[in-house]
Amino acid sequence: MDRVIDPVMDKPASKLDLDPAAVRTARTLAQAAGRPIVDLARQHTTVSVERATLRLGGLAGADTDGIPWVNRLLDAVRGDVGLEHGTALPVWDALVRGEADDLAALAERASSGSVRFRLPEGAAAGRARSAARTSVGAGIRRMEERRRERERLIERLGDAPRQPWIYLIVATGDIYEDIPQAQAAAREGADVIAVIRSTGQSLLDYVPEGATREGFAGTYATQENFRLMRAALDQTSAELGRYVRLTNYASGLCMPEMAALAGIERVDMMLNDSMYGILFRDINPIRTFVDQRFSRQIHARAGIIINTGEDNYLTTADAVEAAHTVTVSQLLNEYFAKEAGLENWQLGLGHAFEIDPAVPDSFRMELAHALLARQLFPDAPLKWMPPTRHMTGDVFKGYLLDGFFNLAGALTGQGILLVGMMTEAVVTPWLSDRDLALQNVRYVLDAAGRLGEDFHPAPDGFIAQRARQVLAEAIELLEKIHSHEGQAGLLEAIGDGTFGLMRRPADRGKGLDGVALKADGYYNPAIEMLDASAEENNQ
Amino acid sequence: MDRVIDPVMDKPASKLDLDPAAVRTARTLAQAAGRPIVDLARQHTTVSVERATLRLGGLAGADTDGIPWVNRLLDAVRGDVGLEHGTALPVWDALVRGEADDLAALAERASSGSVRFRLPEGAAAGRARSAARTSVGAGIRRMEERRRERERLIERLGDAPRQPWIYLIVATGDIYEDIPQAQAAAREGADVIAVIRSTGQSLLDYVPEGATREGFAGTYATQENFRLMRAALDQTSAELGRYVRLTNYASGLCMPEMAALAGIERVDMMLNDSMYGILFRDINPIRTFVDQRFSRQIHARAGIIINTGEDNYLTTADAVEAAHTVTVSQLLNEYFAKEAGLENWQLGLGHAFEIDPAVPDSFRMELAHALLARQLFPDAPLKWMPPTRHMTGDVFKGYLLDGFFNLAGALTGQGILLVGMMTEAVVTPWLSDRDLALQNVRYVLDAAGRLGEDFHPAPDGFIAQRARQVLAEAIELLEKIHSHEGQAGLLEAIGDGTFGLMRRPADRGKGLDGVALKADGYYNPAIEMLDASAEENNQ
Amino acid sequence: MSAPEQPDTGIVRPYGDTTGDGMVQLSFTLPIPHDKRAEGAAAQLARKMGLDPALVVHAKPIGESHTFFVVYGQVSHLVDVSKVEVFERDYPLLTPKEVNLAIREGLRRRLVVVGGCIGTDAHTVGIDAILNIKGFAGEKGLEYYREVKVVNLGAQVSVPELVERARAERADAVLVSQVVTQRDAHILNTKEMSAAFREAYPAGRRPLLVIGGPRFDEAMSADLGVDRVFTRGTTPGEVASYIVARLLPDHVAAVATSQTEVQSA
Amino acid sequence: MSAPEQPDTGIVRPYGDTTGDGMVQLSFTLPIPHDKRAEGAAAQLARKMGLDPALVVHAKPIGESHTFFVVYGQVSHLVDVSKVEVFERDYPLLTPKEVNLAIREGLRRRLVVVGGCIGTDAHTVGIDAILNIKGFAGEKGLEYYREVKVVNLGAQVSVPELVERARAERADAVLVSQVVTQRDAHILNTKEMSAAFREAYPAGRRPLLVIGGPRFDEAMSADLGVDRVFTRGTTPGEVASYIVARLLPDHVAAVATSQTEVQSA
Ligand code: B12
Ligand code: B12
Ligand SMILES: Cc1ncc(COP(=O)(O)O)c(C=O)c1O
Ligand SMILES: Cc1ncc(COP(=O)(O)O)c(C=O)c1O
Repeated sequence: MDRVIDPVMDKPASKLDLDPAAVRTARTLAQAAGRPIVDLARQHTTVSVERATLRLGGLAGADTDGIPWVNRLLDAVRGDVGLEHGTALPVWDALVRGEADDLAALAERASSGSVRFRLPEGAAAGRARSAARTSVGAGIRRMEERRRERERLIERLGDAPRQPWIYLIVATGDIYEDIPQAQAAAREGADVIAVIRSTGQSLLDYVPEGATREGFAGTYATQENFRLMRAALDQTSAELGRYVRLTNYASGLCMPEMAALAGIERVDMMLNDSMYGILFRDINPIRTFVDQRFSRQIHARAGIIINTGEDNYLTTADAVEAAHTVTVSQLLNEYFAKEAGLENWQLGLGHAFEIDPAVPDSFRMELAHALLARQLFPDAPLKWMPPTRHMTGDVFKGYLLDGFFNLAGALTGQGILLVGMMTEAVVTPWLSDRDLALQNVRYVLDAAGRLGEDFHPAPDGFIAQRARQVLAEAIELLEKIHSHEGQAGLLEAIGDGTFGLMRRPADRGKGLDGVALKADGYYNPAIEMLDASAEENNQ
Repeated sequence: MDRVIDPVMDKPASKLDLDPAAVRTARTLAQAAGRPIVDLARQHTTVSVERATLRLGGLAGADTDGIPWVNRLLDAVRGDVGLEHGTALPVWDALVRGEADDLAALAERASSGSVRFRLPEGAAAGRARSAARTSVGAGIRRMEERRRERERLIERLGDAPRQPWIYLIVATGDIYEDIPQAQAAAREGADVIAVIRSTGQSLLDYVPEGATREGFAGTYATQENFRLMRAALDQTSAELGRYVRLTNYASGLCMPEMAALAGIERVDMMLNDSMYGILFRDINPIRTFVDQRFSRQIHARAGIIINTGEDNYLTTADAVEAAHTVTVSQLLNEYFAKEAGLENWQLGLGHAFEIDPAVPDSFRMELAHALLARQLFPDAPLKWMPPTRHMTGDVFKGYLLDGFFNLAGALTGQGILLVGMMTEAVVTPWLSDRDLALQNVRYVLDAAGRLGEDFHPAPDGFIAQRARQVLAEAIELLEKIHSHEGQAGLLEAIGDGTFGLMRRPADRGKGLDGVALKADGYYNPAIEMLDASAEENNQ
Repeated sequence: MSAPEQPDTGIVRPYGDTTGDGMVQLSFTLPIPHDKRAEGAAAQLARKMGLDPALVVHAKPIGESHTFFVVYGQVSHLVDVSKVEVFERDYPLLTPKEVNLAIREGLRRRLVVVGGCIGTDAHTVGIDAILNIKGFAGEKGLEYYREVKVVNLGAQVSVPELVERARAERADAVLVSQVVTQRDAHILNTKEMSAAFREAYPAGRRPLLVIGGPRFDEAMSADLGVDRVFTRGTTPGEVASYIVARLLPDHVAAVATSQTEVQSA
Repeated sequence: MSAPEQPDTGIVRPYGDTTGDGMVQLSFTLPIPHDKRAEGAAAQLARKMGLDPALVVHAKPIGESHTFFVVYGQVSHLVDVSKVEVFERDYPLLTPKEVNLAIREGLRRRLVVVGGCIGTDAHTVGIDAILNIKGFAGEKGLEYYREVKVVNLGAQVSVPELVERARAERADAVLVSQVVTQRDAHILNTKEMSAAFREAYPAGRRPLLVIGGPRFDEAMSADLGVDRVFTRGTTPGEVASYIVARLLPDHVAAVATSQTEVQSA
């Protein structure tokens, strides 16, 4: 299944010779830090995990006020029996009891208060369990079909012509403007289209419904928008004879539901970071880790590539001083991803070209950082993010900087290249910005893409030394995390501002009220099935 | 005197290992082709050589119609005794005879027809000869003083901070607009300022006088404009604490006089190619070669760095197909320069980044060509010219292309980097174009300037192979020239369109009427003194 | 560049490479396919913008329905520098020392500042640059001022939440940041915010309202319903100086007089 | 981009990322030092050009006396595509075969073309692209046409020289190139040239005068005093077709009718 990896990518790995022992240490420390978090995640559930389960069970749509039925139903269930046993038993018990013919009908009646939920016991519980297993299993099979469909399409139409994949953003806020812009971008050479989300969606505790036209600096992520854009790109893919991938976000309070909807609508990549929500959206840490594990299990099953968000650290912290925090986050993301059943080819670990261009040798330092990631994760399609915070209103300088970002991506064999826009500091990308940006990428890849042949960092030169230094600092930080008292040192570390100077205590943050410690007898058919496969994977 | 060479430059030479035998063959063939041309040059004189001699003798200024006194005087002399004996004997004989107190007075009287010139014989000739030697010698000493002055200033103020030197063009047509623009450019980081000449000046058989404000796409090269700009740059150099060099053109019909004026006004570099005038201005080949040898002897004495014009070939011919013609021209320019007494540090041999950016691997091919030149001429400060013919109205793409041109210059250790302008296809550079261009250069040199440390063309990789191929094709062409019948095969070759497909027969072209075969008894004190030193040099 | 007399008269024109040549560069996309007519349309727009002559030097199709253009040309417009009304700083720039002094004397308690990003905006770097000790452009942020109490609510604060905290903390000044401007989000959010404060406080009793962000126009404070707008490149010192100047004019005047000495000290 | 109805009505606006948003990018230099006033002056110019709002997103001093600006904003101008008058090709495009045929039948001798760069202009690549066999954009140049005699005078030909050669060669058409446009050199030189031909030839007897270069406006032929202006991207075939169409209209009409077949052949 390593389809997406091609020689271009591995070669550069050999360019730095890092001390294998150091690399092993780093991974072991990341595992030690992550393990207790995984246990925590297994011990809890969240409203979004349960709603995602209901969606897999087949419940979609929203009421007249646009409140999704999954929210309505969940609230009713929670009101009657609480969250800690999960929704599967009470909900399918109600169906078995004939409270309604299907989930939709049940949700409707429930929200009008005309259904009472209970925790079934004994035989009733058995019936509810198997009913739930049947319908949720159908949802999971649906995702698997979509995954096979993707594989068939790639077989038939062909994949992106080369690495790095060219990744472009659309962000008009209006799905009907996004679509033709996305198609134009694909025709101009984009391999991946990402639809940026509207600001604020990440803090909504429900997934909006339907086709939307009024996002702010992004377009709402909805099942219908996923469907419309994927259909449009399928059409364009056929026209171009290569499969164009679609990206969205499994992030924020609805992370698990986003993952499920993406699986069902054959979205191909999802931004999905283990700590972004905590640090950048002040979402409760436990809520995030629970949602994150479930969403990653979905991604694993749906054959979706995740993109992690390390680039974000460098937008608030200095890219030189904080370089090692990127490495630490990559190692943690890798651990959590593997544990959830994701394979190497699905790990779009993030990093970015964010060093102040005024810093002497800034370009060579970028190469050092990019090569470090490349060598630490030789089989992962790294996600290479363009300069943003040092972009200014000087669009000419910005266009040049993006060209050198592209060159660094080519020289260091990055897997996914997020195309930078010269108007980064000014507006969300214009049609022409995207076209100019693609022309920039094409020039650099065609003219200098194979320059790697002649790029050999001197063994003890500037680049090699810088890479070693960053790895050493990363190990130091991991040890610091490890040395935190408390069974989950990482939580403590997050709590006292180890990352990006932001203190995020485990008992605070948004969405905490949506978290529940699982009671015995908690049942969730999705987790049951996904854990099973994850275990296999980790054998 | 290798002041201008620093490690940065030599390093890259080691990057290609060319076959030393091939390199030797190439040089030998160039010498074989050039030698007969030198003989030819020694056998002839031209109106411009003689006028330059009069200028060195101290004659300056122009009559009321703006015709320089040197032209007036020369025409009178030529009318009376012809050109073939040179002007020195008849002119200083007339002075010795008391026809006038000084050259200026003599010129004035001569042009009003009130002096008759003769060829002095015996003792009279001796007196004339020594009188001429005295005053022309003074002119040559003046150039030597200016040279020492330059050296002192560089000592005191400091030289350009690094290689490559940053070379910028001003071209408003108005010296009074040029000056502040040049000063602004220097403040922004330019190490060298070139004042582009007005179109058409190269075909004027006289040097305009005074400060000028109405050039087309360039500013007239006049002694006064030289002086004004050099004075302004001296002021700015003092203010900046580094010596900013000035460039102009020793080219066209007045090549020798331009050289002399440059020496006298301490211009630091001159564009001076052995064949440009022939090929691109249809100037008679013999006229060109005679003028060229004299002007180079002047440059040698005045410590002026020459810039050759190989870049021009690539504006009319394809940069890939014609790559070897650049190498051939560089080898010929080197031979003629050395013969005229120029040292390696004075050879700004030209080449350019003119490959169609749409050609796959175009950037790597540029590196191959640039490294070839670098290795063939390890001690010469190569002049690296930016993309021009593939620049379009897409100024964004142009700005990017210029960035990669800058990178190639840094990676291959070029000595003089002519800064490219994003508006190349649109207008002569605007103030802001120049500022943006310098920002581009600064970013590339600061961020990636030392990337050479990690740049090692694979021994049999794309770059090495391409370089060998170009050298082989160059040798082939040199053999073809050599195989031309006739004592001066190069003349024949030029005649039948071997270069840039332009046929330039030796008996045609502009300025032929200004050429004369030297008679015995020809005397020119300047040539006498310059040949002497040249000989020394070539011992 | 030869010392043009124009700046004296206050009338200038764009400068390409000669004084008064009026040259400018322009680029845009038109929603029409690329052909001769499209290039004519581009020239038409350029002329309407005052370019004459207008040279369409680049035209590139984007898909079948759009075309991108680069145009160079000469504008006839004159710029009257004397007519530019700049938004001058109308308060003295004080050092942290001076600000603290003014507060100690004028208020006899710490000055309370509540800040955050409202609406869905999560760009906190800007407000943090003003509030956090770390500061901006070499100047320490307001947290560094001994006499200032800073309550930084961070990102995506709802307006009701902001008003409530402002009251609870008895805020003297409320500092709000808006960076996302798409569809005028920053304008709408700011107006909503100021309206809410008018609602919640008796006239003349509400805290000083200060809004900031890279895309605001300093002259807009009136129609935004705030006391002051800060934009690109603002430094913490400017903000602190402004706040005390507005809240404690007399005491600022006092310290300000002794400013020169203080600063040279 | 969602299939805007505007193109139908012929009215469009610049497109940033939403139909009708009117967004454009602009850059220029003003001959004034960089300060707040200068930024205001930049905004003033942008507004005069029709940008509202106008965002000055970048300002960079160039020396002490000039400042470079980048401005983004929304123009109110509407582009009326229906009002664009494009300079349409008013002659059939012929193949070299057809051109030769027309000449053979119409002229019964070879058609003589004299060409070159006049004035101080030495940019021959353009005229060579039209005249030399090598040609341009895949089309062979006029030298390739059996029935055309080409006299290419090359660079920096003086006007008198050109006129004289034209007469000596009994030129049917004179092709002149002008690439350098600084200070309107191309305009001045061309007018001088056409005047000289009016001088030298009895009315109506002068050869066809064709001027070309990247910066000409095709609509200018009248005031340049020439018969035709060719510009960016001209191909030899267009030029040959034009010349025979003008000199031998009937015979061209003849071959042109059978064109479709010929071409598809
Ligand atoms: C860093 C950054 C981020 C970070 C933010 C991290 C954080 N915690 O702040 C991350 C990665 C999280 C991010 C995310 C997004 N971003 Co963002 N981001 C930027 C970026 C690169 C830099 C902004 C910045 O930090 N500037 C530095 C600070 C110091 O400058 P400043 O904000 O102007 O502040 C100064 C002054 O304005 C003033 N000031 C500002 N506020 C205040 C307040 C007061 C009271 C005062 C007195 C002064 C003041 O003082 C400050 C110091 O001088 C810009 C692009 C760019 N280069 O500008 C895009 C940008 C702002 N982001 C943008 C967008 C669209 C987003 C997203 C919405 C994209 C998406 N859909 O996912 C998301 C979502 C965020 C959200 N919900 O709001 C757009 C906004 C477009 C627009 N004009 O509407 C930009 C312009 C990029 C682009 N071209 O698309 N972003
Ligand atoms: C190649 C070139 C040169 C070469 C010319 C070699 C030669 N033998 O032609 C060399 C290096 C010698 C040169 C020198 C100079 N150049 Co020059 N050069 C260029 C360059 C890079 C390309 C021009 C070109 O060949 N275009 C390709 C041809 C095919 O396109 P074209 O000319 O437009 O022709 C097409 C159409 O216009 C049309 N056409 C053109 N002529 C005609 C005629 C007829 C009858 C018809 C029907 C059609 C037709 O058909 C052609 C095919 O489609 C341009 C920059 C650029 N990228 O455009 C600068 C440029 C033209 N040069 C410029 C300048 C200033 C000079 C110099 C004066 C600089 C100096 N002071 O030293 C010198 C002097 C030359 C002189 N005395 O005129 C400026 C002109 C600025 C302006 N707008 O006024 C430019 C724009 C560069 C710049 N930005 O400064 N140059
Ligand atoms: C991993 C990740 N998730 C989510 C987002 C988007 O943030 P939000 O959806 O919270 O606005 C980003 C921002 O780029 C990101 O990197
Ligand atoms: C060597 C050389 N001489 C002269 C020139 C200028 O040409 P001219 O002065 O003939 O216009 C150039 C053009 O760049 C050149 O490269």
